[in-house]
Amino acid sequence: MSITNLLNNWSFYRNKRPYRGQYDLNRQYSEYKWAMALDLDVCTGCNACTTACYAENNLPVVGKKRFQHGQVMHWIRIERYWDEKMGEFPEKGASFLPMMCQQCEAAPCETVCPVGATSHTNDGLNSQNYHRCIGSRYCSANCPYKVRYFNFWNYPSTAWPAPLPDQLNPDVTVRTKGVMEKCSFCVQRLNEAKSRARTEYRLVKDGEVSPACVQACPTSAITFGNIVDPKSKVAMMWKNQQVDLYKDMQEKDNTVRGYRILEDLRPFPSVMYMERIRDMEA
Amino acid sequence: MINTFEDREVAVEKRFIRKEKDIREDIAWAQINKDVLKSLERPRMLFWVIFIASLALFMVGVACEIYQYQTGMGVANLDNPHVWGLYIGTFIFWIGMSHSGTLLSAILHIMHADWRKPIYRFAEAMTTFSLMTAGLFVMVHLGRVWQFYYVVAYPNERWTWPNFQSPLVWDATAIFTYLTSSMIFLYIGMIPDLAICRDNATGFRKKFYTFLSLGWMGTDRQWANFRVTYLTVACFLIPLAVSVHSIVATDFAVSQQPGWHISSFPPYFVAGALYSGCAAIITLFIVLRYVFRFEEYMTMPILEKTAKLTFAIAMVWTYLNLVEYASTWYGNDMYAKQALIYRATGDYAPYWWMMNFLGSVVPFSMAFKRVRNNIPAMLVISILLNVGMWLERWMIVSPTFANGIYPWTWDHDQWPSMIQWGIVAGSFGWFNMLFMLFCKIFPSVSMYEVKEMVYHRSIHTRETEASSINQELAVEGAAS
Amino acid sequence: MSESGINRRDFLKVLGLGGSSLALTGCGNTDIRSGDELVMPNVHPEDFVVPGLSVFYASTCTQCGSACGVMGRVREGRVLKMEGNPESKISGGKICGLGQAAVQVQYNPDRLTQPMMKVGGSLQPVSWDKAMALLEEKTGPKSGINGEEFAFMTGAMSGHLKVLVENYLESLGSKNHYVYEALSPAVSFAAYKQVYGVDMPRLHFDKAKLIVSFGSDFLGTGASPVHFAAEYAKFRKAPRGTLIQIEPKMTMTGANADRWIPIIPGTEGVFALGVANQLLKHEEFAQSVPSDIVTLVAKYDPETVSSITGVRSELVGHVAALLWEKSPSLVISGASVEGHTHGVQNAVAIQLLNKILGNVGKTLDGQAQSPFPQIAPNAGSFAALKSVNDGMGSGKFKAVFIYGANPVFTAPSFMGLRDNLRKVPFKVAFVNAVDETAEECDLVLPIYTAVEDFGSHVAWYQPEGVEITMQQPLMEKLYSDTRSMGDIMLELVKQRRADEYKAWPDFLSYLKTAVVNIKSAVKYTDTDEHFWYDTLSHGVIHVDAPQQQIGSNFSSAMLNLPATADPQDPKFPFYLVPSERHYFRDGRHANCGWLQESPDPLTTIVWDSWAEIHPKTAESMGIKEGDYLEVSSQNGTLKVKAYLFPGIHPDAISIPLGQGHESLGRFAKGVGVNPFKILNPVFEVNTGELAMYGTRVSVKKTGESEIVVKDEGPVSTQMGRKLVVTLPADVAQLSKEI
Amino acid sequence: MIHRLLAVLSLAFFVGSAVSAEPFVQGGPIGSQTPDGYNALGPVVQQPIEFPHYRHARDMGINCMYCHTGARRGYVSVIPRIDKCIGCHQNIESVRNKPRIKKLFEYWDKKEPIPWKKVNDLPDYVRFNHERHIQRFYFRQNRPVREVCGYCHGDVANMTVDRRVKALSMGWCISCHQKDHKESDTNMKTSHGPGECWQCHK
Repeated sequence: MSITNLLNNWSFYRNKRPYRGQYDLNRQYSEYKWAMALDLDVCTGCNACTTACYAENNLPVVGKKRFQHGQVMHWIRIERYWDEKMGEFPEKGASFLPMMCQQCEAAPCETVCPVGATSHTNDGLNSQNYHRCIGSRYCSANCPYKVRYFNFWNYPSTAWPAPLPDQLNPDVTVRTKGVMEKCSFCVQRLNEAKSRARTEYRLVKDGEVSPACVQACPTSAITFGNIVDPKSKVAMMWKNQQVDLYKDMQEKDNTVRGYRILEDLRPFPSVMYMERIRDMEA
Repeated sequence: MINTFEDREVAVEKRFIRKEKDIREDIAWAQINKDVLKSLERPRMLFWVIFIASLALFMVGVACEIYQYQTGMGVANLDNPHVWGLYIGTFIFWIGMSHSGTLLSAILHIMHADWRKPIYRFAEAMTTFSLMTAGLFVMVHLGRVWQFYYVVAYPNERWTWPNFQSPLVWDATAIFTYLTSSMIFLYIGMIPDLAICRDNATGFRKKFYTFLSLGWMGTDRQWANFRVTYLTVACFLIPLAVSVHSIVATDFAVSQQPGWHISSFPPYFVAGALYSGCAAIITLFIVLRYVFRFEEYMTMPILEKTAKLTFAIAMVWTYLNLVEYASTWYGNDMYAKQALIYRATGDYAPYWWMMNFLGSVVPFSMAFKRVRNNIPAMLVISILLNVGMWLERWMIVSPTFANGIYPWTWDHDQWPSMIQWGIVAGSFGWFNMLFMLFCKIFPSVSMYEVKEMVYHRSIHTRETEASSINQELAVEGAAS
Repeated sequence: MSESGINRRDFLKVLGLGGSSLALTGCGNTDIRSGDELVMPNVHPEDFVVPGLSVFYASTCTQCGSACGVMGRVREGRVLKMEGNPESKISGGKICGLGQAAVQVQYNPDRLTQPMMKVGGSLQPVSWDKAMALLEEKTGPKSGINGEEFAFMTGAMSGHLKVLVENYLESLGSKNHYVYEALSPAVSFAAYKQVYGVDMPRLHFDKAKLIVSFGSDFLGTGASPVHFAAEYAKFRKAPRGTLIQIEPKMTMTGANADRWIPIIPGTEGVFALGVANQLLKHEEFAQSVPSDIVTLVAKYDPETVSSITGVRSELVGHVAALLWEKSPSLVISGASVEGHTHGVQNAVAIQLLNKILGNVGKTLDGQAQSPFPQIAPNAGSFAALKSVNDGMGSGKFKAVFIYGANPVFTAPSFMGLRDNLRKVPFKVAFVNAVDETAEECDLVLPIYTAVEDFGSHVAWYQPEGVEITMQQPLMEKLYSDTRSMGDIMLELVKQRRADEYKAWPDFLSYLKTAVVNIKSAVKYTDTDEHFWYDTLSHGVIHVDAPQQQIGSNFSSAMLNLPATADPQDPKFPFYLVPSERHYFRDGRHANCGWLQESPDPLTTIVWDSWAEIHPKTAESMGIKEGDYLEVSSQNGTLKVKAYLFPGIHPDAISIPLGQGHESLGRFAKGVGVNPFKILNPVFEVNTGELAMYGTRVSVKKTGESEIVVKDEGPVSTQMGRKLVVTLPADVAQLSKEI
Repeated sequence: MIHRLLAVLSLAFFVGSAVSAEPFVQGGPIGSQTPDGYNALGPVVQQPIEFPHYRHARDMGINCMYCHTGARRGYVSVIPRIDKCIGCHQNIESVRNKPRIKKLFEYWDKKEPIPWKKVNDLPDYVRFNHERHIQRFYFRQNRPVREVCGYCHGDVANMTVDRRVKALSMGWCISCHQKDHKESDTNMKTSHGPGECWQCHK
């Protein structure tokens, strides 16, 4: 086999077969592949998703000092950017960007974890196993989006003065000091829904289950679903926006809004964003 | 005009004395034993000063670590995403430190550079102890150090395994292998000397050395086996030394972060390692020379040779350093370029420039013979070089976190807390303490090899001198 | 199950698997054990209560006035999370962060767990019997107190609790029900009343192609934010509407606008008239308004407007042109327009545009007319506070009850309310946690939180029809020594009307009777029982009532705006903009960790107050981010960090409300500053409301400086990354999207 | 793949430890022979009422899920509510005066929950889904209920007070999850249990 042949195979592999999980390079998703579509044009930046996440996933309230040191634990954060070429006033408003774990298909964090505490699940999620984590923090170092949050302090003993622990969600572990954590697409809800569906001899219906942020969002800016099912809303949106999970460069006309953040790094994220629109005549 | 045999002898002596020598050939072997063994008994006062100081420093580090263990990594004032700090930087520093020991003892051994003989022993010890220190930093860095054994591949009831794709697992393996084998190398090289200690020791020390010297009698068969073993382990050690730091480099090179994602990192790291190691050797050379009164053995010519070696490696490192900047610049990857500019202009700029100055400019002072032969100057320079190399490691780790790919998470205020500094300082205390203990307990100058050196030198040089004079005479004879 | 909800509480008992050791999963048991934990079965639960499965109960969110229908997720008898109730037209199954925080109000570590009585200047715990006895003694029939000497001060109220309160006052022969909201919509109500003859019209954001919003933060702090957000989403879908925001300080809505125009506070009305001036040039519109208005509007040519408002003159024509192009449009006004001496005129001037453009009836029409006036909402006003304050000051009142309001915190310092309150011989506060007001009271009674209590609510903004949202306990009461506000009120009423009310042992039975009476109005045919449980399980009662007819009468008399922007006072050069944070409002929920740590959308600052100042101004004054400023008005000074914020008028300083508590609990106490305190006694002329935005301040550097704690990094742009991409509206093809 | 390889290799290396990792070791500090022949790995738990499982499950032949109603529909297989017990026992006069039954009715009259002790107590961070196992083995493959429950709980039907007889450790779970099982008797398709962290780890 010639060199060109070899190179072709290699590029084919890199393009069509991004690294999926630790075990099987050629796995195709048979039942579920959870994904999101997030419309930045209707996101108002109201932080309802963030608070919902705090409530659902037992996120600790770290307090002012630790927030100042950047030790805040919000799994989904709303970023506010001003336009690059802004005059005296932000005449076109601000741009809000909800940023959570992108559940990358070729996740940079997975390959580097020394103990395999973070790995790819059969549903295309990027799982984080708190009880395996030893806190080397390599995953966070390698995450382009910086959406992994490390427990620098022993929050279970400090962050929930009684009776606040009664509010904690029994389906989600309360993380102790020294472990990494991140957005899980509310996997506890997904598992429950999958179990229910299996008992009824079916797959999870579209819209049957949604993460806390999606359920809360007042403007329904986030769409969540299973893109293996071509009729699910999210799959149709991805198709409509000409975004392909396994392409790193989306060649498409400029009228469609879909794109994924930092695609050029080839992590193949599972969250599609839709561009913010502004009426330039206004 | 030489015409008598006596004149010829005198002439030979004259020329012979004019040449400056790595070591005096006329030292009696008993004298060598005496001098070296003396170091095990009555070092200068400075020894105890250094030892106590190191112990205190180490205790500070221990206190800090205990506090961090109890409270959580937060006390180190790391943050998201600035999750790595001085710990990793200093870890690389110590790994690097460990390399030149192998260079001197193994590589130069194979290349038959015999001037290494008086100084390779403590260099090898330095290797071992700095590796131990580096190992400590891996522990200190972990968020849940009590679970560190998850990294080890051992069969367990849970059917779980470490992730063999992770450079950290490679690290753990490589470092452990390097540590064990360099310890073995150090020990094997010491056996004949331990025998000497045994013969001169009394009381419990005698038992101790008897046990360690494995019944060394100095028979021909023992010597023969000894040579073979020593050479084999040396050859085994060299690729290890190279691999270890290359693997540490992959920790960074395989990641996506700007300023890390560079294919020239492995050679760059290895060069840096040898660099800092040689500088450290010069420092310890001078210290030991004074503390243990080794002026006879650790002579100026050897110091000068080491300095030249250091200078050469410094140039290699400088070159690779510039290669890194150039490739980043011309590679024109936005993130990497921004990170590079940030290093040169951002919050860490002073340290970055100091790193470049100390690493690339200061070594040129060693181009001058006057400097190379000036002990205080060399002491200062060697320490400066190591400061520079430590800064280099820090400048690899921190600025990338502070100014990475994702602008929203760039640092607000991240400065290593006193805990971090304390543990880093403690590591130096720990290293010095171990090293000083070693020099007190074991002969830090290889006696048997110095004897070889003296013997060879004397025979060799006299023969060359004599032959040259004979030629002259032959010429004269032909003329007349 | 048995008939009354009391047993509901029984089977909601916290008999989960191992109680809170389960809640702290991962921190409790970490190995396989036997016989260490208890597992307690329920005694006699509902059939649908299965341990390990969560049950959702419909209820109402009382965090703000918009009365969203919500559902509480209950697991093993503990309410864990709030979700929107899809059956509620107001929430539409969605919920905001403020609503999420209801559970933190419930489990707040600083909740008041037992009655407290002022003994020697400090609050001491007492038994309920003692407390009720004291109430009886001071306000009971034998106390000889007459109606005039008694005042009941509440926050905005609706539903049957309001009825009970009023009945109680009536039994006392008192008319002094003072409904006080620090951030009340009274001024806009007045303006709408003048123009349309109704308090609040129905706004159809989704129908509009162009929304021109004068300082109305309808996405953040509007009448019904969750509902408006949903409508906004529709408005942004194809054909995509355009939003123009004109305001002194960028609100969350402004941040989402296609064009944001900074303007001098208080001159929005002038700008509106300027736009009207341009519009009336089109002969289609010329006939739309009476001639006297035409003449009045003629005065406002772009240059005049520009000189008054500080907005570039071409923008007037620009906005007018857009309004001319895009129809139907909707023009609305908000707090920063109404908080001035001429607030009503401002609002009316802005509504004039709707009239000219013919939006009335299209994007703006009447709400449904509630058939039940007695439970209709009372949105409250500042005037109420003023009169009760005067009453207390003059020593008229012998007893004051305070519920759902925190006047000591929200009243400006010039009123001296704290001292006046101290003059009242007997003060009672009904609270969840001891706040500034409660600390001044003689008797503090701990009541149920919203998730423990029954109730019924009617929002003052109704999307369609009239929605009565039912509130029911999501869990057994957390503290045995707390009581339902309704039960207390019923007990108080029985002091005088025992025989009339003897049919109802508790508020629940009273509420049930009352709600069942609605049955006919919604044409429900089944039995009362079924109706009651239907209502509870759905959480809402929809009454499709006839729409209010809205007229539209404008006269030049309504539009006498000040000829120029009010003159600059050299001592106080800056306009103070006390901005309302969408999760803090007047600060009553400041003691929730989640809200404190949820970054402000625009500055991303947490756990603090700050002063927003325009970079240009800051530069001229040599102010950097984090510098402590002294912001002083005639009535006080605040020491607050500066935050350089481009979205604010250079002559304005904005400090958010809601922080600066001296009490209320560990998360709120001593955090930030309270701008209410330095407000000047400037009042809206028509309504007597406090003109929140009418205060002028001076700004001084103190020299101290501290880092501003915010989520934002050192840079606030994308640094060339492709993170948020902006697409011009004419390029985008939303119609092709799904 | 590499993992498998290394697993085999190091197992070969550390046979001793591998054997000691085998969950079904005989003996052990606690535990005597239970009726079903297993070694009881858990201690004898003193329950408030000595509930005779053998009477109900074996003698009466009552289906386990008649009382443990949660097993088929949720994560938790519920400890029966007290009115469940009463529902039957108020009609069984014959045993009405047995001491255990008396105790039961005392609790019932006081409307107090019975403070049972948890016998099969997994770590709090583990989510074991009873529903999936019952649905698969009992409802789809129609295996006898005593067998299905017995996979993890042993032969409870022969015990009085329940007692932990299986390791219930992670390796023990995986030892089963890694095997390929037949989907059902009719089709030959096989599958094994989920092997990813988030299935069981919360």
